[in-house]
Amino acid sequence: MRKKIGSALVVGAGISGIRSALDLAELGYQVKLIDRAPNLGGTLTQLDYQFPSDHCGMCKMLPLVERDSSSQYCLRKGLFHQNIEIMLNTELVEMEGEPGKFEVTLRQRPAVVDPELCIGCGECSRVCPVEVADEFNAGLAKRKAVYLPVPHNIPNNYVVDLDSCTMCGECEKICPTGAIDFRWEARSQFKILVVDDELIVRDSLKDWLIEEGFDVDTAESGPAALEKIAKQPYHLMLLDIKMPEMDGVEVLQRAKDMRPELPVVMMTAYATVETAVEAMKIGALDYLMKPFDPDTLVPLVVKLYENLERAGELKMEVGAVILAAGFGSFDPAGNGLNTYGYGEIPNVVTSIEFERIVSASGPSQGKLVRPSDGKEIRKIAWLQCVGSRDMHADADYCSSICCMFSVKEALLAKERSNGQVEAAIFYMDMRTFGKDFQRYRDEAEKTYGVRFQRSRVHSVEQKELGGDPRIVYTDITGTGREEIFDLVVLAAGQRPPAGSDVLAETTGVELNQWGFCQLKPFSLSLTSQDGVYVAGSFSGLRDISESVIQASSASLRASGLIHSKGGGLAEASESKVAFRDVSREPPQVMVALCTCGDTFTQAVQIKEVESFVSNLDSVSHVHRFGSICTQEGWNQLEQAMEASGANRLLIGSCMPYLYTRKLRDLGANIGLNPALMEVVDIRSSVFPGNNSSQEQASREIRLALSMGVGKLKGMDPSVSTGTPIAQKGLVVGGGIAGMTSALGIAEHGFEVFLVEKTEELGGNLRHLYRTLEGNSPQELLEQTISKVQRHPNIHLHMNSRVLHSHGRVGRFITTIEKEDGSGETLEHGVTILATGGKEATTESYGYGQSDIIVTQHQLEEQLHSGQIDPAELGVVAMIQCVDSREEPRNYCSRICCSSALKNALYLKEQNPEIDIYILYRDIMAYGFLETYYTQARQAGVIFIQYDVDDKPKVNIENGRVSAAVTDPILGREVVVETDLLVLSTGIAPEGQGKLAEIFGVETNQDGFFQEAEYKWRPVDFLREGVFTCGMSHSPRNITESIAMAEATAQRALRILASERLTAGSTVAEVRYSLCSLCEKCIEACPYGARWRDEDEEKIMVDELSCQGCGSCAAVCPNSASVLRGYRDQQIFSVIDAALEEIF
Amino acid sequence: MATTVKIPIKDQNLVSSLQDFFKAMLRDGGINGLMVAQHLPTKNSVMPTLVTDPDKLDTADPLAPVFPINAAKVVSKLTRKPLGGKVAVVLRPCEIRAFIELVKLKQGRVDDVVLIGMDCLGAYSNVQYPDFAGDNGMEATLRFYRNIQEGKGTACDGFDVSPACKACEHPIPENADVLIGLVGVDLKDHLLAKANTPRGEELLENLGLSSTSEPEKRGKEIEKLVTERLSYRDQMFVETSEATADVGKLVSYLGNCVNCYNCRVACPVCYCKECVFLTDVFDHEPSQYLRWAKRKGILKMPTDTVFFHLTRIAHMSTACIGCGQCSNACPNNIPVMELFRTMAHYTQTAFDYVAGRSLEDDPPLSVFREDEFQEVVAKSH
Amino acid sequence: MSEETRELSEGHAEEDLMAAIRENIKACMQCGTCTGSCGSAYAMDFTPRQMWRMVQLGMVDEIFNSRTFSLCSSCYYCTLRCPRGLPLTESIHGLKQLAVAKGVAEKKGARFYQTFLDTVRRYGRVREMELMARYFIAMKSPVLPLSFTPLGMKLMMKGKVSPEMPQFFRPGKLDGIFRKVKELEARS
Amino acid sequence: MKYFYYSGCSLEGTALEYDISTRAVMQALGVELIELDDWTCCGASAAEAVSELLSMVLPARNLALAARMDQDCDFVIPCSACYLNLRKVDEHLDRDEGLREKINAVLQEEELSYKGGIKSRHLLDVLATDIGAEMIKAKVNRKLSGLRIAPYYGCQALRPYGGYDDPEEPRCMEPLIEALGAEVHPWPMGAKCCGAGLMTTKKEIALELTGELLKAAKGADCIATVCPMCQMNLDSYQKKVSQVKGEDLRISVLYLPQLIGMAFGLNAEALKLDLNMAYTDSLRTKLKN
Repeated sequence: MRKKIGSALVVGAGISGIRSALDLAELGYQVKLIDRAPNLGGTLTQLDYQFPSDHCGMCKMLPLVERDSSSQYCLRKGLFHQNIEIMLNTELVEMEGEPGKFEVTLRQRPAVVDPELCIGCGECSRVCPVEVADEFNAGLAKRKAVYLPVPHNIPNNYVVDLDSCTMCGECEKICPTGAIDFRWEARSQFKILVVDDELIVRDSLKDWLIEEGFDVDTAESGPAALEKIAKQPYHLMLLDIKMPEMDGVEVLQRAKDMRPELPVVMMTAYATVETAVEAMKIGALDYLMKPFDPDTLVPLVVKLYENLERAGELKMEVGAVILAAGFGSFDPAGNGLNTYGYGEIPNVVTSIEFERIVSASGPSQGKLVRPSDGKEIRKIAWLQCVGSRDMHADADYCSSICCMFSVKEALLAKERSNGQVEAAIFYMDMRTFGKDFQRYRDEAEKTYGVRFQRSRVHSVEQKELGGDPRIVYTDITGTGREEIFDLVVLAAGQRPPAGSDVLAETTGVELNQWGFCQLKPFSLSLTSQDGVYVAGSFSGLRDISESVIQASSASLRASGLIHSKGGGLAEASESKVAFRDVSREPPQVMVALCTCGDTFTQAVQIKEVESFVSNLDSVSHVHRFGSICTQEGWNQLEQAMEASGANRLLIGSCMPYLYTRKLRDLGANIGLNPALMEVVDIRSSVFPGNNSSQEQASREIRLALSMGVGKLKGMDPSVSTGTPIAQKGLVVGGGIAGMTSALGIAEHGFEVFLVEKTEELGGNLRHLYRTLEGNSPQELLEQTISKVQRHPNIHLHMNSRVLHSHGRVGRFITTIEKEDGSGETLEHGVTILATGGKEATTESYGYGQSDIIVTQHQLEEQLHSGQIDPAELGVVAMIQCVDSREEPRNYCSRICCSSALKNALYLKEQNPEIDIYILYRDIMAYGFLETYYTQARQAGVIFIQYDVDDKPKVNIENGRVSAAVTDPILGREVVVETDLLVLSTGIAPEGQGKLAEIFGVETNQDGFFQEAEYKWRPVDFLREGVFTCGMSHSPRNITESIAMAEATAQRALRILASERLTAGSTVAEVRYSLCSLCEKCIEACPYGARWRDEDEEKIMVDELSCQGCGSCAAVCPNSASVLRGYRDQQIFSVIDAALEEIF
Repeated sequence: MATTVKIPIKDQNLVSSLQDFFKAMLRDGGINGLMVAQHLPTKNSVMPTLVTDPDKLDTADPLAPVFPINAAKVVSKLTRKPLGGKVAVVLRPCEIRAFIELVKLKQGRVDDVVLIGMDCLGAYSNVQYPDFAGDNGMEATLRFYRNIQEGKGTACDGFDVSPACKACEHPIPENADVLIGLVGVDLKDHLLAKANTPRGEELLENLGLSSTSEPEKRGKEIEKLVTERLSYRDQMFVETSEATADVGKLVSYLGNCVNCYNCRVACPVCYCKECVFLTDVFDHEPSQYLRWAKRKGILKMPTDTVFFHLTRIAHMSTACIGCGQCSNACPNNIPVMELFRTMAHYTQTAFDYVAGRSLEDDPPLSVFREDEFQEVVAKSH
Repeated sequence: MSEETRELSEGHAEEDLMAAIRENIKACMQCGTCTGSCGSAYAMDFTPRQMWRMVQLGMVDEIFNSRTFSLCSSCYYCTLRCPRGLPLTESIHGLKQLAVAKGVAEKKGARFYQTFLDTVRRYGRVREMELMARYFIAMKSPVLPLSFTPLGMKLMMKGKVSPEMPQFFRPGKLDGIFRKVKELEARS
Repeated sequence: MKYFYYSGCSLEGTALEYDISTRAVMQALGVELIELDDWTCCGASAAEAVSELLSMVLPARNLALAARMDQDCDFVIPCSACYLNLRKVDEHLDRDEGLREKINAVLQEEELSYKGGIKSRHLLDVLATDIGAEMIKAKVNRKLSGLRIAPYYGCQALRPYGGYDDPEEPRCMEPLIEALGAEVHPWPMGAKCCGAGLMTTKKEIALELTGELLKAAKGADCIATVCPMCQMNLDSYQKKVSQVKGEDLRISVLYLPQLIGMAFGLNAEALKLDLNMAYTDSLRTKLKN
């Protein structure tokens, strides 16, 4: 594997941050992944179920090749990758330098609990006297000040929330491993100067603070204080404002002149609060309000101390920065217009809170009961657009995800209650603009009976005080209705993440008018600041699929920058660590027991355990170590292992997950495959509160150890050498997506074949002249084509089509045919299919019967060519969703509403006198497109909603065209005599089927390419090494296609970047002598990693595609298919060991 | 509509009339061979034979109430790869169903065979049949059917068909290409031959047989037969479940097992090239036996007997077609069939699957449905 | 009713006012929040949402044939709640102005407003009793006063209204202002 | 503390007791009210139904009068409609330069001018925000113990120009009521409409709306109001509403300053309690005890 230099910083460890970090890490960059929160995962930690599968599936983001470099368990529980360093509780506070070479300063909040020592026993939390609302459960439950941020994390250590901690020290006292350390002794090094003219204040403050262990000095006046400051440095000054002689503000100014770094806190009475605020503007850190009360003052000072002294600052150099800061959520009670009674009326909750209610890890363990009174929930209303599409909430935008989020929640509720719950969604437009969203929604309505009520609900009331929430709304006919619900769920919209303004200032990125990160035209990842990229919802709320795409787009851009600055992938290969071949040696296990100081030896009969273990089959050595979690202990272990000559290592300690990285290093140091090392937990049995007897504990420990030995003993010691990779890419399709993919790969120094069937590059983009945002597609096209044509790494094959392809990831052999019939064979390691889509044609609404009935595309063309002159138009009507969003083409084409808005706004701009009517079903103005919908209405465009069961009727008579539609609001027919009728026919697939056959990939029922997994692997095919982007995958706009293309390039580079790819140590293999060729394993393999070789008459396994899930081994009746590392004999040994102790 | 023709019965001899039919088929049916059970020169044995010469069908007797092996296994051998010709195979319903399972498991192909199924009224066990048949097997077959026609059922001369047959609810080979009907047919006059598929029609069309339709009473008689068998079967399920209700009972149920693996060899759907129990997986370290013995102070030998049966149930119960060959093969009279059928009933019901019904049904374990077995794969973390 | 007040309302260019109202509510997205918030909607022949739609579609006659806008009590709920932040109550006032100007306003409401303003013009302030008396005269309805009699009696008994009409200022107190307003509005 | 005081027409007539009690309470609290001798009607809801400009000019004239006095203080306005009209002027002036010119062109007739900048505040806002429950509590010498008061805010004190309280779920009167030693009647109707001017023009609707309010007030001893229009609709039509609704909906309705005054120990005369249309005997009795 090539060793790359270069590193990147990823800010925010939610889905997007993790995806970006993994992308870069997989390419070999060192990644620093930071998050302000004490846990990984962002919002997703709170969500158990993702639509459309209603499962999680986050683990599918984990590396599929080179798997051993990363953790392979649930991503919601934790993440490990050898190239990623995760820093939690950490913020980016400073950034200097230039793209490719930034110096960043990271500040980590003090960790009172040492994660290396915390064993997660929970004693601390038990004794903690503080109770506050639990963020994880969206405030529906309580937690302590020392708590587990996410209950399912691995390793899961406790953290202290200093903001609510009272520093009583109870937890520190009870902690069995000494993991909690408030470091009282360090306080004596912390010098505080108290400045006040009143003796009583000086004295009492001094007393209180000395009692807390601080070093306190006092001064009775400003000049006295300044004198002291001049003599020696202080760590903190508490400064009174109102003093005779020289007032506090002046003292502050002078002190700051002398010692600019000195933190100063003003002390003020009520009357001078304004002065205190002023003082903060000239450098005071904070202010304290008199009169003081030790119970409030002391924790304040302690908190200051913790933040000042204990917060670690780290400066480091990174080539690029990715901002994946996530999003905030609209607080329905927060803007003074609490029309929904959130926080006032019981049983009005937000979507996230509902998510916690149905979560098995939530406050009601997933039972559908109300958090307020435990009553069973039978009738739920979801209110859409809370804080979205609402000028009062300063949100002329759509939050994009809430519609599907609510549908998903409604289905979850239905499922949880066996269909008993009545679910109603109140909405304005149901924005089902993503792939397969429309069918999901339809299924929710038709199969599961979710009620979709088109009505914006303005407020929630109570039947009586404290009673069930009542909703008063107007249905489409104008009839006022009133309904009582058990629970009202507010689909609270997106807001920029907290602290985004500071982050923007620090990094120099511009924000848009609503405070989200401003993107550059035609990009979903470029910010106004070179070298700083954005991923995920920080630039506007996105669903998982799009966040994942965008994150990969950002990592491609970041990688491209680092690469162009000479970091990158071009560095010389670093030879892979060669592991000792122990396959011919009998298993010899060294068992290392960590006694955790003395605590362990006291709790169990260690001698007895030791002798038991040494009598186990294959155990050659047993050693005791004081604490292997320390560097010293670890060194001892390493030496002992080396000296022993053993070829297996079993460590008995606490927290097995902590050792993944250490074992890798150990393996490299002593030349032993880390797959032959195992860590078992022998510590939980003797946790305090476990209450097990010494005998019982010893037995559990014996059991754990003998199971570990059993597993190691049968471990296959052979070492995989890896598969050579053809380091070239093939991109099929020369539209904007294909060209972007090709450039992404080429710019990283790899060759790409770009195959285009026509004689021109550009695809659909050739016919687009404007975007809704006012950018020029033609300019983009020209620039891109020129880059593609000039790039030495891109080999263009125009007028060519793919005939045939075989091979697999790492090495495909593809034959293409030119127009003249000549052929050529290309060898490549990855394949990207970017063949695009086309505007659908139609026979509806009189299309083809009149020249003045055109498609949106034709309208744009004819406006461009001058064939249509806006000045001559009096009335224009547009019909949306032509043949779309109903079977058989039951999907939303996503771009037609924006096209209609774009063309309507253009027409209005050219000729404001035109009357424009847009007949629509739901306006899909998702995200910031909403503002153009507003603009269109402001420009006077009239929007009339129609129902799919009552479509507009087009009448053509004597060359005159009119459209009749029922206006649902007035309940009567409106007839529009129009000079031009524009049909939004949407996007249809174009030839995906044939290519799918050639490359062995799938298409969906609509004929678009079928990705491996909509949310987590949106650009991958199930078939490893083949990717898809652009409209051949699903309808999307230019920018979205480009982002997706960048993501495919990123995914492709991960494979191309290595000369050889190594499979994970846990992969399946076939024992041919036993195999009956029943092919059950082929059917069972979820990764398409198996096939039958007809010539050899064998079942083959693609080691790179195999993810070691073991489905094949499970389905094979006679163990002809086995999983390395989990052979039957091993498992039998483990079971035997377990049974031996139990029976 | 399916072609239905009469196979005339001459001289009230079912067996020889059928032989004539097969001879005609081999001559004019466009096939290269015919596989059918024949009485062998060796006394009293009835075995499948692959015949290419019509003159070698004089002892063919697929109606003989015995099937020493489930012939699906041999059909699988014939069809694993292209055969180089087309062969008609005459099978019992359970053999056809086993073969369909094997095809799904890629152990055979239907391309080169025409399946001829016969209504099956059951068979005697391998041990009993020689005593029943005596010296003249073909005569014994006629005796067996006379007995049935006289309304005396399958019990004849103190013998009766095996429990597996009594519990078999699939006496009619609905999924054969050509079905030879006995139930509800006037056997004094003719047998029924019905083509269910184009392939079957092709076979029948040149034989010059007069067409007919299924007699009305056939449906009713089939229903009656199936009802009887279902009631026997369900009673068997109850008894077997009771007899194996806990680990202790199961251990004693299988107590006589000697690890001979005959049941596995006889099982038509046990298709592994080599059973896992014969591989290194069960090649325990000698010291392991001692450790096991130590655990309770005593270890029954040979080990892995119950484990063997449980494993076979785990692997094969979704494919079990209930032919009863396992019990037939057991030297120690363990009611293996009863146990397998009972378990198979539960597993197949759970997956809404009927083994051997159709090639269209995907085997349960090859299909993953996210919404099944929520009680097992409950979505909790 | 004085001619001056009447002229004042006719001074508008009606089309301008209608255009202004249409401009005001252009950004409406027909969500229905206004209707749902309106305490009087149940009594209206067209709901507020329908009326805004009619404004968009230019259905002027139907708007002024309806009694919808005359039922507005100016509670401002719709203005408060409209997610587009449209000045709906103000627009209703606009429609009322138009109705008065067109002379199509329901007699009762329009007369009341004009009588009221006439009082203001003359005296600067309003004395409810005088207002009522003038209003009843303006309505030329002999029956209407009866429906207010109980209240009037009650008020009178409480001494809150006196039959006499104290003069705060000289009559014609705000003549100048009213004239100027009229002048300016005619110009625009 | 001092404020310009704009009483408005109603407080000279039907709501005289509101005016008198407001003045009494303010005096007791040591708040100075500066009178404008030449004030004129704000246009009420009539001006805006007739002329947009007139509806601006009429209130602006009063602001101009205050501006002329050159005092650095806000307006305090007890009448919600007047409050809305006066405040509207500043809200529009800020946004519309043309309007500012027009208004001033008209005001020029009386040699007045107004550039904006004087804050128009509702009496409730001043009581709740500037004075506050603490200060009121300090003056209470006759606690209204055992009294259950339903706080009624009405529309225009809150909407469209609020800022000092939630326009949907107002709460600011509650601490004041509690400061008086009384108890708050919890009801969801505090911000609902009483029908306002519809009582004159569309009586049946106004009666319906008032009826809903009075029904929800059951259980309270008294409704506290801060608007003469609300007061009149709530107190003067109780008999009629009871007939329409078919139940006895009679209840005391008092102005908030009257209630404050009672707790301050001011006598009935000082608070003009005799002018109230709905001051029930049961409440009288309760207060005596």
